[in-house]
Amino acid sequence: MTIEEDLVPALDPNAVPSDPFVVLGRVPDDATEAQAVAHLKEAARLVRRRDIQMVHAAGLGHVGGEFSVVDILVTLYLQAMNMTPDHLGDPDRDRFILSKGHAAAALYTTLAIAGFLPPEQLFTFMRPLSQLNGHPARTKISAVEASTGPLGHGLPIAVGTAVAGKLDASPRRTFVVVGDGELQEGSNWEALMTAANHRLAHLCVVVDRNRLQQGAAVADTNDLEPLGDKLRSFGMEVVDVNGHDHQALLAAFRAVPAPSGRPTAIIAHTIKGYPISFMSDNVGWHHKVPSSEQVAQAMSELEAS
Amino acid sequence: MTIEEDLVPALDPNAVPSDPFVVLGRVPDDATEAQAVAHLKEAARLVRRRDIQMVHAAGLGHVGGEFSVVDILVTLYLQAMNMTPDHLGDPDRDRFILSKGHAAAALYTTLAIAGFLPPEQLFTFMRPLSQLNGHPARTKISAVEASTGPLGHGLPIAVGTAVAGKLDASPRRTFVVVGDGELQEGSNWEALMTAANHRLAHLCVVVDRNRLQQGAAVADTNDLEPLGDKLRSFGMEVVDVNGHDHQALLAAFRAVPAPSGRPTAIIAHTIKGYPISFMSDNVGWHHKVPSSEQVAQAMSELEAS
Amino acid sequence: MNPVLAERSLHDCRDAWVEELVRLAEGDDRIVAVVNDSVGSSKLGPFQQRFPERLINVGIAEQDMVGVGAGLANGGKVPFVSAAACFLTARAMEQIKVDAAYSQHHMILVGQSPGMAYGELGPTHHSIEDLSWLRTIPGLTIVVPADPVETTHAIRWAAGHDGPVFVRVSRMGVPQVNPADYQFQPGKAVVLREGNDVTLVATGTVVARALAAADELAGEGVSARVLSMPTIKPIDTAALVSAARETCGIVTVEEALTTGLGGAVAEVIVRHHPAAMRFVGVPDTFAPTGSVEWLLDHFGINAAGVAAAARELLALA
Amino acid sequence: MNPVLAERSLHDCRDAWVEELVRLAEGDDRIVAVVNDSVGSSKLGPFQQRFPERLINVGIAEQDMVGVGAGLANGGKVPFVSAAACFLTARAMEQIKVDAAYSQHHMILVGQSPGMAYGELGPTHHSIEDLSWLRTIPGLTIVVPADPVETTHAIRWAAGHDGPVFVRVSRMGVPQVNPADYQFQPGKAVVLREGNDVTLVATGTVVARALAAADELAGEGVSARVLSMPTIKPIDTAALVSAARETCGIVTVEEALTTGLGGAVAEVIVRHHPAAMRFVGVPDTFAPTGSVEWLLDHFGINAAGVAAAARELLALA
Ligand SMILES: Cc1ncc(C[n+]2csc(CCOP(=O)(O)OP(=O)(O)O)c2C)c(N)n1
Ligand SMILES: Cc1ncc(C[n+]2csc(CCOP(=O)(O)OP(=O)(O)O)c2C)c(N)n1
Ligand SMILES: [Mg+2]
Ligand SMILES: [Mg+2]
Repeated sequence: MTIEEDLVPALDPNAVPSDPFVVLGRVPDDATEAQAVAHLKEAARLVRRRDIQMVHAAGLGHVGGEFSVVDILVTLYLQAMNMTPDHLGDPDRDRFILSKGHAAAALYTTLAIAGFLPPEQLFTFMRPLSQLNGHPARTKISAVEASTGPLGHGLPIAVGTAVAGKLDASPRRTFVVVGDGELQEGSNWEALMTAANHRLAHLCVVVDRNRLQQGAAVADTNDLEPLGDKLRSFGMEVVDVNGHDHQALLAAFRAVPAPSGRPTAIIAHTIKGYPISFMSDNVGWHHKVPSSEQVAQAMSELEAS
Repeated sequence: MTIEEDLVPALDPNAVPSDPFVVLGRVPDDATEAQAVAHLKEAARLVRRRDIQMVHAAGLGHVGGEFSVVDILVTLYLQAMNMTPDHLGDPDRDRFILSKGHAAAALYTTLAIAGFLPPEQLFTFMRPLSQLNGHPARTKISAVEASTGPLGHGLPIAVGTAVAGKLDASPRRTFVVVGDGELQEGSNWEALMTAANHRLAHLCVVVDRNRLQQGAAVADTNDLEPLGDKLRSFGMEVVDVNGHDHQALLAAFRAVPAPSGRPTAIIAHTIKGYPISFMSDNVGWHHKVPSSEQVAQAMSELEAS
Repeated sequence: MNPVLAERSLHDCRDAWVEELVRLAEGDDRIVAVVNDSVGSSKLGPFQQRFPERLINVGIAEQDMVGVGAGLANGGKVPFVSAAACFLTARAMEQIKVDAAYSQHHMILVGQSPGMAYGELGPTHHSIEDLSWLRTIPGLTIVVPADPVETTHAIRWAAGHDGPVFVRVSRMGVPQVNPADYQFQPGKAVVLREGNDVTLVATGTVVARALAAADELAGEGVSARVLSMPTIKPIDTAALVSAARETCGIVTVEEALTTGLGGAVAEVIVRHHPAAMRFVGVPDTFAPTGSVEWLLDHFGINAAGVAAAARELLALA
Repeated sequence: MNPVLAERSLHDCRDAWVEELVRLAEGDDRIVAVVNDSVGSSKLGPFQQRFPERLINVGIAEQDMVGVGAGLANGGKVPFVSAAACFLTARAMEQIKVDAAYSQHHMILVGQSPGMAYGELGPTHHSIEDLSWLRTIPGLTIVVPADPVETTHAIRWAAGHDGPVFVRVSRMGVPQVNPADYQFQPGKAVVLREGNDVTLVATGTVVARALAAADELAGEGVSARVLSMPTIKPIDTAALVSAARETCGIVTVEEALTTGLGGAVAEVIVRHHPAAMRFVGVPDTFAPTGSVEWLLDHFGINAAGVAAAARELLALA
């Protein structure tokens, strides 16, 4: 196999409106809880700004599911996870897998703001020969643990990573984010059963519970409720949080591993397209591409937020 | 594709010890409950006798899982199901799918005793060009609804059959038997979710809960407990019965469709290898082939039973 | 210049697919559609509005989707199981082998936007393996329409064929390459252009590119025969053997790994009439990121690439 | 008579596989095994006894099994994912494409008892499609050992190869066909017998049958070259082109649909040196019921069938 993806993509700084993009980096270790939350809030704002511009420029993307997961991503990468750009080789560092790979733009942007990816590379998003295609690939980005895109792959892989960690008695934790519609895939339930029976306390499954999938509401497609009962009956420690509340997310992530020894499932209640007025909770925005006017309005709403 | 299986297999009446095999047929409509149970008990005895002889003659088979499911099969085919050899074409007749297709010998023998298959054909079990290979095929036997063998296929197919029945407002019921180890396959959970959300009240999933799979106990491989909670959280009406008690099975099958409108899941508590002393609850007998001496002992134990 | 190519407007064959499906469903209430949250990507909106209860959406669950399709067939329905080709084939391969092919159910599997139609989304969303994977499965018919007319005919034929069929339908814009009075013949190649120097055998979305190559070659005095292959399995052995006998060699052209149509043709040729071949398609690699048009050009799956391959064969002769 | 065939005792290559796995695991604690309730069918008992905690049994869940394997690789382990070939390949095809091949993880997929090893159990348990399916996936190496010696070497090589590998290991008894001092060379054909009239290219369990055919042909004064193909992907183009150039044609021999090795060889031949071929293997059909030996003879995958195919090629020359 020739790895054509190794070719250096042609960068075009004018591809997207150049926007102040600060590599914020992690929340300082000495930050107070309030400072940490402020840091994460600012990061989320910058990530959403860049994300929507990238999607607009590429003419492709999944803004709805990206905006619903942004707060989870920045909380993990800038604070909750023990993972830094200069220690990627450390076997005991935490691991993250975005199983809902279609939200790649949010992941790429979060990796950039956290210092795992050169910001210039964001301009290549979905361009010919770019390392940043529509779904994250581990062969293209060093900080990406697993190539995702087909739903239902990330959780089994996360279970394998967690089993390896347990075999090595490593303190590392593995976080994986799945979509709610994604949970219709049986491969996830196979993996949850395995995780619980192997008592993978260091595994944390985050469900981006935005109640919408590609074409309709999850409830109108193949309902998951009672989701908490399903996850509990499969042996998970279940926690419900507001997926846009950085403080609540921090607390939930800190609680992993759970004293019970069970793997944790965090049902993160989110809003698809959050916080943009015309996108919020609107299934139409699963993979709709915003017009210049819509980008402008979203930008101003993000300032206000 | 050439359908070589259409060639008539060479029958050899001496292949297995010729054993009194009566085509008992259905429980008479005017039979009392006691007479019905006696009829089913006798049928189960004859099926087990023939089954173990077929496996011995073929040198292949899954006696353990066959003996655990026999009572379920005869109760369905000889009494519970509205399905007779002369009305196979009736769209409103009940349907049955053996998802744990490795118990094929038990199905073939039950089909023969119920009049769906010429008893002579049983002699061809697993022989070259036989229509009776190790797993049931719908292209080879008219009474078989679905080709099974790979675990996790039967339930989704049963859901499709039930959806078709619902679209046609047909009174027909669809019964599907799955193994407990088989429930580790995610495809089953996809199908259960679909069944519950489509309110397929006429679907009945029977779990042959013999607590063993191929290589070990289910609990020691990838535990299913709490199974009842799992099934309930996936929207099923759950019933526990003794899978060797014909009367209890009859009552459970009669209760389908459930008033709740939910699909029914019957957890049939069985014993793998039942009722043979040296096979019962012994994982070694998943696909072990009995010696002549073991066949003889099993036969005498079946007489005593 | 091939007359049909004079009409240059491009078509999304999914429009023809859903139009024909609705038309068939009007007259046959056995017809149902089964999807995996793929109503939009399958353009099934019109069908869903017209027959809401006959659109079974199992959610994101491809194994269940194909199994449910087989069960609907068992229940007397004629299911069209429609999903992105990459997930339908890779995720439900055993259900396609066992529940559809081995069980010989009358069910139609519609692989949407295959090949590199989802170019920018990356290799996970490319379905360049599907033809190679499915053509090896016994008892499965594989139809790959080249334009809207052929799509309409293929869907109509499949609805009436008592056996499992896989139809490949793409969102990629294609010109009409077949005449308006086109009649689909299963298992038969379509001679889009006569020629005796070299043969171009193409299928699906890139048949138009093969025709363009023939135009280019004609300008050089080379007469290229162009065979369109709407049926990949069973393949038209007679047409291929004649091509091998009557021309200097065969160039296959496909929006797929060359183990698909290329391999299928090679397997016929070496047994019946050895001849030189060139494969135009995706080589043994996962495609990089890019639009489908960019990727087709990147891999030389275009007039220039096909013509160059043909010249290689002519040089050998 | 090929000397190595003098030793007629038959071997179950699973014994060599597990013996080598345990040996490797003794010296490398990164090595783990992942199974789907397939400890017995993979003959992994000895490994389980020696390294209970390094045997991860996910139960009957193939998608999970391959995904967990990829995760273990991500976690620094070297996973050997072992399951019946029919379920491993058909049920986890997308995980093999994406989690193993596209992700280029160092993981070894061991397809147990492929082909028709489970003959009497029926087509659902036959894995005659696996070579055709997997050889089209970019970035995946496919190794099909012919005997215990080659199995040992293939497992050892795969353990050290930083990329995804599929190894086909069968329960079907085979004689040793390679010399005791055999050295496995990835991507290279093994010349088991020199010859210049016709070439027999065989792989895996049926290499011995190709050698027997060569003996039969020798009796008729025909010198048949016998190439064993332990690596199906990447295929040894040079060896095949020489065979096409130096002999009258090529007969492929495999316990699989002929779109497997047959197709792979045909795709090389038509592009590099067109020559006549015959495919010995399973034709385009699901196999009937029968033991593997009965089925191999039923399809003419034996000395007589291979020799007959070779005579056809000689007659054309
Ligand atoms: C196996 C598979 N089937 C179908 C798709 C197409 N698809 C992409 S996103 C999506 C909807 C996902 O919904 P959800 O998991 O809720 O994600 P979110 O709402 O967070 O975007 C679908 C069906 C896919 N990527 N993978
Ligand atoms: C997809 C698939 N994986 C593996 C197998 C091999 N296999 C055959 S039977 C069996 C054990 C089944 O256990 P269970 O479902 O409990 O059946 P029972 O105990 O009733 O025999 C396994 C793993 C299979 N048939 N299909
Ligand atoms: Mg969602
Ligand atoms: Mg069991």
